[in-house]
Amino acid sequence: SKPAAEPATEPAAEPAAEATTEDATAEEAPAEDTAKVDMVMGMITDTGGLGDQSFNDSGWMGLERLEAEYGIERKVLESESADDYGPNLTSFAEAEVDIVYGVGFLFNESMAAAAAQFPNQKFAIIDSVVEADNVASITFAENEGSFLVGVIAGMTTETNKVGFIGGMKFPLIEKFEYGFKAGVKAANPDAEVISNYADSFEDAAKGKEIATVQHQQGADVIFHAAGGVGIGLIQAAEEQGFWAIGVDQDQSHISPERVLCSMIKRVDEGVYQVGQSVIDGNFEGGVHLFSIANEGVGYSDNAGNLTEEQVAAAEKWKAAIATGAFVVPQTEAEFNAFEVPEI
Amino acid sequence: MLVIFIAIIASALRLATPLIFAALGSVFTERSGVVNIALEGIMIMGAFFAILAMEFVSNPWIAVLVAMIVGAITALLLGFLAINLKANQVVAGTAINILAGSLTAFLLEMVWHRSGQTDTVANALTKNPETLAFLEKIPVLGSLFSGLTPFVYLAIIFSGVSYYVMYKTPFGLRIRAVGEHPRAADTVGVNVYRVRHICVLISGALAGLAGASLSLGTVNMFREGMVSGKGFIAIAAAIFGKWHPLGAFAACLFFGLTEAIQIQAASLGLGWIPSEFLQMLPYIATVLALAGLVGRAVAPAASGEPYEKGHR
Amino acid sequence: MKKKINYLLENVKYPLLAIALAFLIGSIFVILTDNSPIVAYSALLDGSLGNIPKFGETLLKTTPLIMTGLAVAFAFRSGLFNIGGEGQYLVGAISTVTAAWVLQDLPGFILIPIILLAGAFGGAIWGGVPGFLKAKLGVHEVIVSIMLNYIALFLTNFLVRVTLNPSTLQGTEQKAYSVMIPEHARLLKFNEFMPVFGYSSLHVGILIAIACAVGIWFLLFKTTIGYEIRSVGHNPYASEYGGISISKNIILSMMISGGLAGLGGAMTIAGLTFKVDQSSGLPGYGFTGIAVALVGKNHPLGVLASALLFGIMSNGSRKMQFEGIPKEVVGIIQGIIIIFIAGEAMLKFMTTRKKKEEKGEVA
Amino acid sequence: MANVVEMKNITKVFPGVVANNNVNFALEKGEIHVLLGENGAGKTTLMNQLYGLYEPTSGEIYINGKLTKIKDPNVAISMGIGMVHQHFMLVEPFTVAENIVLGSEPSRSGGLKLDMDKAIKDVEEISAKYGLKVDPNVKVQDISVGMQQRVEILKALYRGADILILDEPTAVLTPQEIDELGKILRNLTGQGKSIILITHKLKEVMAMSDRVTVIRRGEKIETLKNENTNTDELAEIMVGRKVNLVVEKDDKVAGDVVMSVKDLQAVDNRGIPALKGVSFDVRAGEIFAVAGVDGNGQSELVEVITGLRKSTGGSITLLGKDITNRPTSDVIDAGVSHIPEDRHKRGLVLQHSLAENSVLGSHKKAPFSKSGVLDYPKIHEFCLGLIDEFDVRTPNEKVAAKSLSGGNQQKLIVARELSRNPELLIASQPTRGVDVGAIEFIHKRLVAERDKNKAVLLVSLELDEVMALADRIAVVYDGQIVGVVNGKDATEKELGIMMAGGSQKKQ
Ligand SMILES: Nc1ncnc2c1ncn2[C@@H]1O[C@H](COP(=O)(O)OP(=O)(O)OP(=O)(O)O)[C@@H](O)[C@H]1O
Ligand SMILES: Nc1ncnc2c1ncn2[C@@H]1O[C@H](COP(=O)(O)OP(=O)(O)OP(=O)(O)O)[C@@H](O)[C@H]1O
Ligand SMILES: [Mg+2]
Ligand SMILES: [Mg+2]
Repeated sequence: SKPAAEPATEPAAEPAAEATTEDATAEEAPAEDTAKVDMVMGMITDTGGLGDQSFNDSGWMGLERLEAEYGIERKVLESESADDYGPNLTSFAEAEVDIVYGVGFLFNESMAAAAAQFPNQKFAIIDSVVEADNVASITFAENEGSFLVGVIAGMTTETNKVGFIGGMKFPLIEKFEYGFKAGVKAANPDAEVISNYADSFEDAAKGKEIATVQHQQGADVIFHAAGGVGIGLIQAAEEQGFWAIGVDQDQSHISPERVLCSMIKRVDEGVYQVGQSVIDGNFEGGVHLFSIANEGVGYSDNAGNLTEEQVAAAEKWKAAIATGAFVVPQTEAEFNAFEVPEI
Repeated sequence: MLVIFIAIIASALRLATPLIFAALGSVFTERSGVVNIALEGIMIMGAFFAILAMEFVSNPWIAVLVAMIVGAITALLLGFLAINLKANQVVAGTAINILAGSLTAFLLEMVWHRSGQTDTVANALTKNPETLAFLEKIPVLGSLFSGLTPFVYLAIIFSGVSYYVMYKTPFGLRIRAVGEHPRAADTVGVNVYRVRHICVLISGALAGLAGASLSLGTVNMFREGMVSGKGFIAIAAAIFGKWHPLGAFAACLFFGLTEAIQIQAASLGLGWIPSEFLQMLPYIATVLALAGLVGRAVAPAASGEPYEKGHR
Repeated sequence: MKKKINYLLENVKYPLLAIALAFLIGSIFVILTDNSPIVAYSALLDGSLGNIPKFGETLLKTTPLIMTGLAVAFAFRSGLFNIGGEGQYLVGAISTVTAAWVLQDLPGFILIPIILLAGAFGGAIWGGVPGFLKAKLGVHEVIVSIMLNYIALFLTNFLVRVTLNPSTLQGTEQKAYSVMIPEHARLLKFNEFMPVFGYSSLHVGILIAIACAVGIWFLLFKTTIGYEIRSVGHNPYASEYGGISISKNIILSMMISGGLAGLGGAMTIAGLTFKVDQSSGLPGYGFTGIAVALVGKNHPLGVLASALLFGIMSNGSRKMQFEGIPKEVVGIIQGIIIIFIAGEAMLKFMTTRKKKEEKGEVA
Repeated sequence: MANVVEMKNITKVFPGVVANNNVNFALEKGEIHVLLGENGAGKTTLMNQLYGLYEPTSGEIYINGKLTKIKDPNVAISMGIGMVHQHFMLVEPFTVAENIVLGSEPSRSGGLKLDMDKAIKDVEEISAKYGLKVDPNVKVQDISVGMQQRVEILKALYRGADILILDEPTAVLTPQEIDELGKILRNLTGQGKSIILITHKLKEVMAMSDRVTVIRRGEKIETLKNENTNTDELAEIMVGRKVNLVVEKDDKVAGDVVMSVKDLQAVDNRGIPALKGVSFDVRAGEIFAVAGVDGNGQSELVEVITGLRKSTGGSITLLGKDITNRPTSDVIDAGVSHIPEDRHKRGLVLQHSLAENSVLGSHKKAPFSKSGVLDYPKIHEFCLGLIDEFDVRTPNEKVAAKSLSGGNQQKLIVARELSRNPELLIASQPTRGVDVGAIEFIHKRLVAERDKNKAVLLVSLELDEVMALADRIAVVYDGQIVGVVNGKDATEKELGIMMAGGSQKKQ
């Protein structure tokens, strides 16, 4: 049967390069060895649904790990429209599952309402902050991960032009954009970033068209934060011979020759950790920030396309960010004010 | 500037291609008196089955053929409902749209065990065919051809062929007669049902081809939501082109062009316009063009009306 | 009275048969997913009608479908195909948020009707444009309404991102959705006065929707406006001859149609979401409204029943997903139901032939 | 003589109606055979079965002595049968040639290329051969009804028809065109064709045919040789009672001017001037007729008066009030009633009930509605009254107008328009295609209006009707009135000359 039994995606979207030890155990741990935890965890996707190659899939993978390791039961509700979010939350809450994940910042207001309505229900939200004791807010420093791939892009480009394709002009996506731009600037002050928004997370054909145009305008490395639209980018890269940078998970399996590297955002890790805290009985509300410092975001290169020099540079910046040596911009204003620090 | 211009043209042609096939399909059915609102659904079917076929065959052209056949079969259902059962054509089409979206998602799940998208397939039809590689050597224009896919050429050819069929053959005369005045056609021995069925089948095959041109012709895979309204835009294009094959072709090109311009906005110095307004551009331009230039579009008189033998 | 009941039976017999057949065929797909149809369908029923809160959620889902279904049905009655419900719904929604922000200082009992009217008005304008272009220039309403759907989508996105963004109006950080409408502008929820509705978010919008259906029925079949609109729909030439203005009625009917869809958007905002999100796609209610209208035979009261059917399937599919049955199965069943209802002739044919055969056996 | 067609014991049942009941009918080679009968008698149905449009419920059809199952028009065509339908079966946006060849198109390259040149040549040839003048290159929507008729006949001849069925071919023709058609038909029988003609016009029956078969209520009553009968007898057999074919009308002095039309100008649908300065007065207590060949501006004249078309110059005054270019609703309110020439296009909303149709145009007025709400009980009551008074044959007032026969639909329209008690009644082709019984009735009502001192503007293509009813007759030609004559003094010959644009009579 569908999601309940099968993995939502092939394990192709492998864990990031800097795989954590849990990952290793996840694959080994045979279910029968573990004492089965009698818990049900529910996840609600946004309208993108499962198969979005982005946070919905990634979140579902987090639950998959919990299922494999602890034998919990996972359930999913895919939202047909934005006004399903609230009712989907309440129907899970009413079913008294052990925790309800809302994947996406658009759950923000409806989750605040649901959390108030069901004070004893545990909730978690991805990519947004809901201030309530029974809600764990799982957020990511996308700007930091994007900064690193920006550095790599800046070093890779030979035309001094790189591209960025965003899904929609959400503040969240702008975090990718400006983090990336800052990284490019840090590595290559002469490089220009061409930026387009597809106004879609689905229209792969449009993604390909935009990528083609950016490439014609001279861009030879293009990064995307646009879900399915990015598939079009990778196709274009493969056909026309330039570099694409993947997002969220390692996307090199789509085109090992043409995906330079991927910016990693470990939604699965966030979901996993919060789920684990529920199992262990130490669930806590509040903000759970996943950043470079705790390996929640980063970059990966499963296909091995990066040069040592590039890896070295990226690692240098990564260390600096992890120690808080400087703050990566996440909005246009912050980017405009951004001075590349001496590291 | 010339480079940008050529890039925009190439872009427009690529973006217009799926629309052209589907719009031609719409022209055929509407001309014969059947409203095919199911183009969207049939495109989804075509896009999906083209990729599914690639699981079994290696020749992409066979996959294209499969898409066309699946499109035609889906259309057959519409034809059966609309022509034989005299069902409301819009209802039947809407049903097919709902069904196609769910059915492909369901099959995707069954075959690839995941939702969202299929695997990518090898040797798709996303590049300028090698037999036409010489075109790329033409100075200046060469870059235009290098960006075209076989589907683009097909779309142009099919537009011409459709025009010929519709206006230069006995069958075309019959199609138009059946759409205008089915009883008149019936009384001179034209089989109204058969003509309509054939046209619906043609439109299904064309919409299937439109779907294949999206999946096999752009991203080598099927994604849910990849058709996202293109079937409806194609219907609009057919109306815009006044149900004339070449008119529909031009209308699709117009849509493609406005979208291409929107993508190129930055290099055209339009980057300061908020992206949403650039997104609106194709649609606003269409409304203005309709209101200002094109005006009255008189539909084939019997379009949408089931024909019943032995009734008046 | 008996005649009326017979008439009603005659009209619901085939839809019910269609539903039954569709579920039968749908079970093939359920079985393909290694699930039991009995489990699946009891989940569907339990999830949508199992208790009062669940029924409340079903009615919640039904509310906008009634509105867009009415919109399509109403336009059909005047010979127009309003495929623009999507855009009208969106414009209704954004107008409601705008009005609620601008007029937020008004007390609730004035503000609520005003923002709903603003939504209806916005939808009416959005429906009126294709009506106007059709009436005055003969431009096909279908193409204009399709274009306006997308224009509405992008316009809404722009307004949400820039003009109505909390960052612009309230000085917060940039958000991907508009400002929330104030508490006192929100529709009353059922659970606030009828605790049996429990966790359900059902709001009084459903009552407004039902009232709209009855109102539209009255308007269409009992008033001169309805008489004129139906006349124009059936025979514009005869209407013109009878002193009825074709263009006035085309515009009026598209405006009423758009207003209904717009009010649907308004009620979703005022009763459920309280804000509009930036969105990459159309909301879908307008298109579903086409199916709702046609399954309801373009009759306002038929629309009520058919919207409820769609609401049951949509809400029940949640529980089906819990049971591990993909939501696509519900879509497939929906499609098949509509196919059977569209092909009513086939069912009639099948049943009458059966009767004949039965008679033959007796003879 | 040999029978080319023999229909034996034909029965055709539609749900609830026996349209033909055991009908026997035979057509001899080279004859013109008229089928006569009231509206709904079953004539068209009988012929549709011969042409393969309907299948008989029971009965047999022999063509040239051979039992034939005509399951669709293709079979009929291949058997040499051609049919000109009561309602023309022409594709309006197509050219004449395209219409004629449709279904049997000449082609090249194995059917892949439509050979339009050959089609045009073929059409010119047969057109010359049978003396049916048409222009193959113009669109059907742009030609006169008379030419459309010829196109229909050519369609049949192009397919090699030897047996021609013409269903009410004269209903829309002028006297001259009817004469011409008579000659064409004789010419055709001279060339070996056999013809079945359906008509309601008894004079034509006598003038044009060899034999007559009368059908009443789906049953064949009698087949008569022409020379052995007369119009009165035919009318009686047809209706089943004595019919008075002469309109009884007393002399009457006309009163004040009710409507005054001055220098009226208008263009037609194609933008070509159709009215080029028309002026006349209609007085109380008179029937003022506008006669003329179809397409000389009559339709436009009526449309402009009733607000359905904008005038481009001139004025219309009704009882001293200017109603030029006023919306139709104002014209109705000013006291104008209108029996339209095309009852299906203008007169009725066919899908609506008789009751709803009976208030079309007065639906906004008391007692039918109050503050925008319709009073259905009152409307039904009113409609029942009309049905009763005007003898509209219908099961009840709730059925859809489309389920009535043409004659009964016409009666309902007449009833509705008269019930408004208008100052001016415009009657446009009021008896087109209705049977003698209904004609008699409608004529009586028009005269009654005049006798009530109302003004009646009658527009008719039928000279008989015009001469029988009118007090004064205006003849239009090419958008102008070429002369006005007194009804009493008018002769068919004189009117005919004026209708052809000939010399004006004494002014
Ligand atoms: N398609 C049909 N379906 C049902 N009933 C029909 C149909 N066509 C004709 N009838 C019935 O058959 C009867 C005969 O109709 P028909 O058209 O043959 O009359 P007609 O003699 O040609 O009349 P008219 O002079 O008005 O043309 C009608 O009264 C009608 O009740
Ligand atoms: N589809 C139909 N179903 C039932 N009855 C029909 C149908 N079509 C025609 N009829 C019947 O056939 C009869 C003749 O119709 P027809 O249209 O020939 O009338 P008519 O007097 O010739 O009118 P017109 O002059 O407008 O042609 C009518 O009694 C009508 O009720
Ligand atoms: Mg007849
Ligand atoms: Mg008739």
